[in-house]
Amino acid sequence: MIGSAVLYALGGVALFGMGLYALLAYPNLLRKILGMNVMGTGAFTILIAAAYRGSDAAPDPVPHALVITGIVVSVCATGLALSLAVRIQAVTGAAYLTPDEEDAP
Amino acid sequence: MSAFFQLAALFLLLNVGAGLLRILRGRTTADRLLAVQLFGTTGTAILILLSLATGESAYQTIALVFAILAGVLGIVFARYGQPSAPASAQSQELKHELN
Amino acid sequence: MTLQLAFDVVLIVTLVTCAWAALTAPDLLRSVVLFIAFGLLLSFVWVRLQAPDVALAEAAVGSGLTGALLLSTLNVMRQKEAQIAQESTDAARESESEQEVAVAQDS
Amino acid sequence: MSLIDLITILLIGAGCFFFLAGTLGLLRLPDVFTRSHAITKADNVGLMLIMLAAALQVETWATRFKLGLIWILTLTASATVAHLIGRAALNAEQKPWEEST
Repeated sequence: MIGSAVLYALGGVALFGMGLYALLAYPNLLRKILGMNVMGTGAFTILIAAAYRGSDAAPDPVPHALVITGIVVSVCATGLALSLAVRIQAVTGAAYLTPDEEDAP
Repeated sequence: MSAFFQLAALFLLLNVGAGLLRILRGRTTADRLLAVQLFGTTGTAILILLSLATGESAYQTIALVFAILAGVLGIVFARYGQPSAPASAQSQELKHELN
Repeated sequence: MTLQLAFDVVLIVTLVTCAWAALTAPDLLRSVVLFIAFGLLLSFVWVRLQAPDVALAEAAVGSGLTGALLLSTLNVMRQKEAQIAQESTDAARESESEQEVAVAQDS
Repeated sequence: MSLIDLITILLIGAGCFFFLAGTLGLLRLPDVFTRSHAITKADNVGLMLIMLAAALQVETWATRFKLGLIWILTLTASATVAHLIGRAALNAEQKPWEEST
């Protein structure tokens, strides 16, 4: 009998893998940022599932504090990444990463 | 009684899943916005039912936040979500290549 | 007990489907809409794992604020993209008309 | 089972029916305007019925006040958003659906 916390932790692992795939596979910067967010969400889900101790016991408070801090930090990081993406598009004219001049064949 | 509340919450969650189908299939942006609106309303109802099932009153506060959020998100969407600039056919093609 | 397990399974399947659709949607605006829906579903996960504090933070900050940021950035980037496309077509038209003038002068 | 529990079950059942009607409308109706009609009306009535059932079950008046506040907020937000979405769809020159004869 698998407990529901284990199911949620497995879902978190799947979310992490999907976010990593999107981060690596798509060239568009906005999509990379979305992938990074989904990756972080997967990690949060694993942490909260680890803190769960059954439906009638109080859960472990330390991972909860970690995750709340993590959510706020990830919003700040997303804002910074988005403003960098807008700047990259303004300078290079493209919303995706282009190779450096000396790297180009 | 608690089992009945759980059953109703499960039913409403299945409704949310059907709304997800509309987001996936929806032809225009406005259709997707309406589906997000459905998520807000149904989510509020699910949280109320879960708070009845477990007797935890903190969930009602989350329902309140959902209700506020649905309105704010809808207004932000209506302001920013429409394709605004006269995008030419060429830039549309470019977009499909890059995404 | 089994009812709760059914709720969990449906929730996880919907969540993972929503995340996959958000990451692979062909249109970026659809991606952002699906990402906001994903955030709302995620706060159900945290309600089920007895973390209402985290669910509150996720609904307000993770879904609402991030969604608004993503939408406004998408708007800015699309306007810039349309501007660049407009400039390139203008430049092409100008060079064409210059060529026509040159051809007219030759003949 | 007391009378209050019976009324609660009836109200929640009716609320679930209205939510089902709203979702079916979202999936089956032909265009944005008819879909927004289904969403804004059916779902808000369903939410109201579930709120009434919850108000029968909770103990304090403060909680009932909070539930009423949630319902009024949802009602205002959905009316506003439906209006904005409909206007944006009209501005994007979507023609309302007409029955083909």
